[in-house]
Amino acid sequence: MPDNRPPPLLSLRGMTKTFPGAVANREVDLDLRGGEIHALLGENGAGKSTLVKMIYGVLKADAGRIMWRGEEVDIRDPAAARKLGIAMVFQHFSLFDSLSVLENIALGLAPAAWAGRGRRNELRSRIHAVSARYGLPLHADRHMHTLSVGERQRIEIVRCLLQAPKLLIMDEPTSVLTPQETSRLFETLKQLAAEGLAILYISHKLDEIAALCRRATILRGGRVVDCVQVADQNARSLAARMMGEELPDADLRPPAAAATADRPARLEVAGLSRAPAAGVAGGVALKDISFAVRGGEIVGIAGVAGNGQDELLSALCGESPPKPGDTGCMAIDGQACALAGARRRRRMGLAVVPAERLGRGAVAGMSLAENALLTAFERLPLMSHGFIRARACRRFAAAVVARFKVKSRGVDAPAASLSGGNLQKFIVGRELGQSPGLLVVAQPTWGLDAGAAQAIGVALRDLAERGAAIVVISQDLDELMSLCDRIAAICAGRLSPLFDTRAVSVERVGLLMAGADAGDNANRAARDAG
Amino acid sequence: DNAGFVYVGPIGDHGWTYRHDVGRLAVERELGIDTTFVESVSEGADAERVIRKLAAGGSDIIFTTSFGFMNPTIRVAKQFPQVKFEHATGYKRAANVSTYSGRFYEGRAVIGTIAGHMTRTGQIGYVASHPIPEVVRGINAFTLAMRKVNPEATVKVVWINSWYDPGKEGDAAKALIDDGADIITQHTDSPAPLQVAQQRGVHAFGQASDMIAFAPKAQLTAIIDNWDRYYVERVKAAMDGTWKSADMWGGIRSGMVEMAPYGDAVPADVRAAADAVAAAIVDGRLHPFAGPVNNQAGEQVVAPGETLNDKALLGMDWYVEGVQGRLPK
Amino acid sequence: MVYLSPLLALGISLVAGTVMFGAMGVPPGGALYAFFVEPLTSAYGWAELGVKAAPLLLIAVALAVGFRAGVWNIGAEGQLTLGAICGGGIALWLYRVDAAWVLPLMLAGGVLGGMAWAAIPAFLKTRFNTSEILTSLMLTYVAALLLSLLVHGPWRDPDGFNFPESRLFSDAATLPVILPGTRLHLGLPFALALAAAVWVMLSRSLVGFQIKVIGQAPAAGRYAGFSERATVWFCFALAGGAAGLAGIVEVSGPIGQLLPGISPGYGFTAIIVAFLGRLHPLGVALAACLLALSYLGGEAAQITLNLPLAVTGVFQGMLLFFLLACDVLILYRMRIRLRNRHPGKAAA
Amino acid sequence: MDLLIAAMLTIITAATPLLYAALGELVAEKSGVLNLGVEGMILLGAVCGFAAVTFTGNAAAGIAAGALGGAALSSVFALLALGLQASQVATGLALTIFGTGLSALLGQDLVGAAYDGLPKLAVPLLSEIPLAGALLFHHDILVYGSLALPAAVAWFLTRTRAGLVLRAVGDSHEVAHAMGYPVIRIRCLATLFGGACAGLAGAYLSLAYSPLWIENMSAGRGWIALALVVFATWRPWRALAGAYLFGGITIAQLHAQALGVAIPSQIMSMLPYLATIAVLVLISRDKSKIKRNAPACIGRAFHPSS
Ligand SMILES: Nc1ncnc2c1ncn2[C@@H]1O[C@H](COP(=O)(O)OP(=O)(O)OP(=O)(O)O)[C@@H](O)[C@H]1O
Ligand SMILES: Nc1ncnc2c1ncn2[C@@H]1O[C@H](COP(=O)(O)OP(=O)(O)OP(=O)(O)O)[C@@H](O)[C@H]1O
Ligand SMILES: [Mg+2]
Ligand SMILES: [Mg+2]
Repeated sequence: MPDNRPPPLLSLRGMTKTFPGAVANREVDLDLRGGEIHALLGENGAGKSTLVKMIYGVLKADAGRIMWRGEEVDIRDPAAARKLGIAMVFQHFSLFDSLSVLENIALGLAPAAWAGRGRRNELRSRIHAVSARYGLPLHADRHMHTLSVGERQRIEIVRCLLQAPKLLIMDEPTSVLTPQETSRLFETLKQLAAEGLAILYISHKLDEIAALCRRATILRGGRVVDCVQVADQNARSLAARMMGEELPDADLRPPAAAATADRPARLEVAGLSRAPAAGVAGGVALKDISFAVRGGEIVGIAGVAGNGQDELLSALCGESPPKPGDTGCMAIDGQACALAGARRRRRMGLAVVPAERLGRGAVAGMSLAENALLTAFERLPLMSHGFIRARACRRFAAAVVARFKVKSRGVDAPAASLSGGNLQKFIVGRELGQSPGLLVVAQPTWGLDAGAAQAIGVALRDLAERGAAIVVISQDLDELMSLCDRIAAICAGRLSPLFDTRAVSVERVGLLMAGADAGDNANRAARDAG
Repeated sequence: DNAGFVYVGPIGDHGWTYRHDVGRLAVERELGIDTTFVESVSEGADAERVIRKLAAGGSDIIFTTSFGFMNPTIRVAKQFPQVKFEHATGYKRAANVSTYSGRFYEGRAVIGTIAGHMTRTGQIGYVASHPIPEVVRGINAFTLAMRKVNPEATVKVVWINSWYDPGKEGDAAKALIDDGADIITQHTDSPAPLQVAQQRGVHAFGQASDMIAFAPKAQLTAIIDNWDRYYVERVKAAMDGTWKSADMWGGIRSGMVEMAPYGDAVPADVRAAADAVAAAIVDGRLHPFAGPVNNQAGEQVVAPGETLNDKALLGMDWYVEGVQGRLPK
Repeated sequence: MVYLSPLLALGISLVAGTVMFGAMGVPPGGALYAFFVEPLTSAYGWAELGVKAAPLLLIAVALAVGFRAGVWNIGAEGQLTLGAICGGGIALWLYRVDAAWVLPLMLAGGVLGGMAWAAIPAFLKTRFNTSEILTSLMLTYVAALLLSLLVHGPWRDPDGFNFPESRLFSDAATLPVILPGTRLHLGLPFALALAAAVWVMLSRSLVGFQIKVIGQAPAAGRYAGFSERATVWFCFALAGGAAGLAGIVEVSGPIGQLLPGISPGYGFTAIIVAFLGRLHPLGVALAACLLALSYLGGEAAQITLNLPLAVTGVFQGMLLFFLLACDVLILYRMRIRLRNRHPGKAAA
Repeated sequence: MDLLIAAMLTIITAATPLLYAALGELVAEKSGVLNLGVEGMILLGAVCGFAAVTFTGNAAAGIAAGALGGAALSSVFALLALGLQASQVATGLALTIFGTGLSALLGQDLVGAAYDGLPKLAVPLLSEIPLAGALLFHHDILVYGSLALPAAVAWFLTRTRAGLVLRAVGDSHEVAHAMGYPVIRIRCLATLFGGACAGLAGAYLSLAYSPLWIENMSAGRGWIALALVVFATWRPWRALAGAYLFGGITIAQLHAQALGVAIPSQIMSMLPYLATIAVLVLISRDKSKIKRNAPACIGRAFHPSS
């Protein structure tokens, strides 16, 4: 049947990209029409980011052709892509920390946007207009380093929208947004699509794909394995196509939560208050936080990014000693630890997985063996007389790699050479490998594909079942609801009471995250529980 | 035959080292022998190696031209008894080590006389390098001669703690002029103070070499270090086998200290007065440190009819009356 | 490959040197011989290489530790000066004491003096967040003036006609020569021992690991519970101590007294040595020898060929440029070859 | 009063070379380049400027030659440290060694040559104003330039697109690269600008400050300029303040000596360094301000991978 519709907005034919040691894309074909929201799916490392980076001119294809409205184009650099009308939200923030919001946005636009005071003011008002129109509140003159992750993501999106693009590429844009923000964004995207914009959407959250997209292209090992109508699929079948095998069943929540109710608390926090970190504008003060976690249970802390999660995490793991004016008690297994540093707490049984993988959870340029040593030396016999037992480190790292199926070139590979998902598995594995009595995890499955996310969830539950207490801090409410026994929300540095996840609705927690009155909710929670 | 020279600065400093190199070239020219030099040798551990290398490398006579080379010179001289050593401005000698220096204070007495005659404000600015006896001696000789003709005049000293920093030397000269000095003299190496004097329309004296090119109007005269004759003589003596360890402290008479031609600004009577002082020094009628000499506190240090001996001159660490400011001890 | 880089750089320098000297009318063969061979044609020459390299190595290897931790101490020259002042002060104070403990006491004084001077930028950095780049550099000038003040004033040789130098240290306060007939002193063994110790520390010990982590990823260091503050203090103390030791070794060894200028910029040259050696103790040792050789070669070229110092400076600069360039070219090629050796592994 | 004005005039000349070199380095550092070869570039600028004036007699040629000399030397840095990604610290230090030697070599025949100094350009009318006229409107062109330069640099960095891109490159070269900005090219240009400014500092030394050439005449001013960039926390007007503070105390202590203050001259000479430290301690309390201005990528090599 001859196709007499106009040519697609974007066609890719035979796109191939090889990295030293890896084929990221092989002969990828893809068609995209105006007004279409198209999903690009695949496991971690399947080649999604590589593909879109080639479209945006950041990477150069080894082979293949890009057609724009039916004509072959050569996209040499992002400027060329922008000129065609392509905008992109990168998977990793592409923002400059020392610049203001306005400057960051201007850098993504044509040079004229920064020419002269008049143009700058015009840009400022356009930013406010767009952010108001699409419900993405932004203040143009704030400095980047004062902003939360969610706000940063908004900047990326607003920057794209300001270009009035024909094609919008979004590489995992929602991984740091709240449910409310996500649904607001989806409305925006649908509205834009209705106005004729084509959207290429990458996400690991398959329910999002179902809510947003009609068609999905699935990559595996750099090849297109399928192009499906999303309506015909469910999350499990999509995951199966991505992985080439069925996702194993795993129910992460034990049937009876009451089993742990009489165990002693392994972590107690009472009246914890912290002034915002000095010198970090935009830091949040923690206000009178109290909660306790018993052995064997997983407690979730939900919250919109920038509401004190970072501060809570560092208060819990003891990274920064309390300053004058900070109050509150903390105890691990009944031992007071408010004044203890990170290393003492680790000896007391604490393990921590921070949200940032490279640069905090792991050192980019160091090998996996060295990264294994980073936190494990306190609890595992990796040292003798102040000297490192290199063999023991390698053995431990190898054990982590094997147990969590971390894809790497071996324990001597630098952490930077692992994909984010695999690095996360390694970090979680390293912390679990120390058999902690208490584990604090932030954003455990951020940006991970379904398979990896499930593997980590299973491991956490496993640890809890062996009697450890676990605190999960995350923005992904669905994840928390499926993983945790009890849950609380953090908002503006205050923590709500803990609720049993079986007895509280997603909507209620969502409201708490958004700052609905905690006292009122406490009453309702009591009712729910009763 | 070969003569070696060890310099503390670059030959392009247009000052101390430059003048020694002029002396070296005179040796080459007049005796037709090879010479070797190493410039910018630091006064620390490097000096001994360089001197030793010259000695081991066949130099028959080695001139080490900075005070800081004294102990290394002595040490190397012990190891190379057949090689002759000449150390400038030091005081340690040996059978094969001579010392030599210039009585530059004689020149200072001459320019002090000129300054005493020519100052209108009665204030002379003195740009000084490091507070060592050599420099203090110059300040004192200058002041004594100046006050002989102009008892009211005073000398202000600014130390810049460097031999060699044109910018700072010039700044010091500016500060002195701004504070009322109408004649600048210097004991640092670059012509910068003269240039400043020229710009500001005041007068100044050159140092180490004739700096008239840099300040044709401002330079009244200059004290020139002239090592040519001494170097030629000593190298020749070493070649002849007549060399003997000695202590040479040459002044105007020996030609080691030379005065540049007077600038146009110096009136005839002043020239005559200056010439008279120089002549008196040459034939021994006048010693710049002949009594009576008072120190800053007004106490008489040298009685009338006496003169300071060389040992006292060598270690001078006090100011005479008429120098403003206090010499840090 | 790693060892080839300096050789390649040397080769290129020889070619470039031939061209340069040829253009200046100097016989290139003789010039290059003077630069690279002549200084090492005698045992004395080798010993002098050790004398010149020892302070460079001592300082550079300690600085390398700090640079790895992201501590920008560029004031080693001042710390050296303070080491000389403190150790030398002890020597002058105990001038009449002829005991075996004088020298160790001086060395300890030198180390502590350097540490104390380094403690100032460390304190300002940890307490007031003041950039150590500026403070350590400025303190270098202050140290030089302090030494000048002392040797022009209270510490002058009483029999020295008020010249600005201290008396010669007594025999008990003089560092022993380890190779008779030369000036090679204990400084070289000290430097080699420090290099070995730093090597072990960096590669095997928790402290070294801590330093590397904090240098590469400060947030990871905080997460692991490593103290940045302590690391700053440690790096400054180590570098200050090493520089102070270099200072006292210089004045109690080859110099034998306090002078207004005791170091021809060892503290600054050591920075380039540290980076030329890629902040690795072995590399630093080689770089220290190479730089020391280039200084000796410069002197030899002046002596044997009457080349002005300027020419040797230009040639030395060129040599450094080629070393840096070749380093990079070879590292780059290694990277590519390593990648190609594991095709498909990362994709697995 | 006259004394004060006179002292201020001296301070202006003392601060001018520091200001040029510091502002040039500031721009380079803002783009993420740490070039420690300032001293070498100043010397080359000084000798080139002086040579040009000696051979052509033309002041403008001297100034241009100074800037070109500094820029030429900085291009060696750009080639090695940016093109070949050699260690910036080591390359910069090697540049100083090389530049010192090269300037001495080129200047061998210039030692002893004299020059009257750059002509003073009095601004008509304004220079007649009592006090302020003499203080502000009777200088040579390079002094006016040094006062305009902080304004120009501040304007360039904050108000122009190119300045914005330059700051972005210094903040994160990876992100700038991903957004399509030519990191290496921008850094090369910033390096050349830094070299040209250092060259101008040198030209000021050899043409105006003390119009002559002698070896090593910069006497360590390049290092002070580097420290001033840190002192200024990468802000142009603060660099001006720093240069004038440093120059001011240097001159003030000379005046204090001339007035007979009985403090050892070595202690007096320490004052500029100690004062700079003290002021920096006072202003560096606020971490976030420094963090906002410091180029995060400074000194780091950039490997473009694609
Ligand atoms: N800069 C690079 N150098 C070498 N190999 C790379 C590079 N970038 C990507 N790769 C390779 O390309 C493969 C595809 O990477 P890509 O980032 O496109 O995956 P992805 O599908 O975006 O994964 P994710 O879902 O985790 O974001 C990776 O597995 C990796 O092996
Ligand atoms: N320096 C390097 N050397 C070798 N391979 C590298 C290097 N840097 C990146 N890679 C490759 O790039 C991939 C990382 O790509 P990227 O950071 O985009 O992760 P990702 O595919 O997005 O993964 P995730 O979604 O899990 O974060 C790794 O799989 C690795 O093989
Ligand atoms: Mg990706
Ligand atoms: Mg990813």
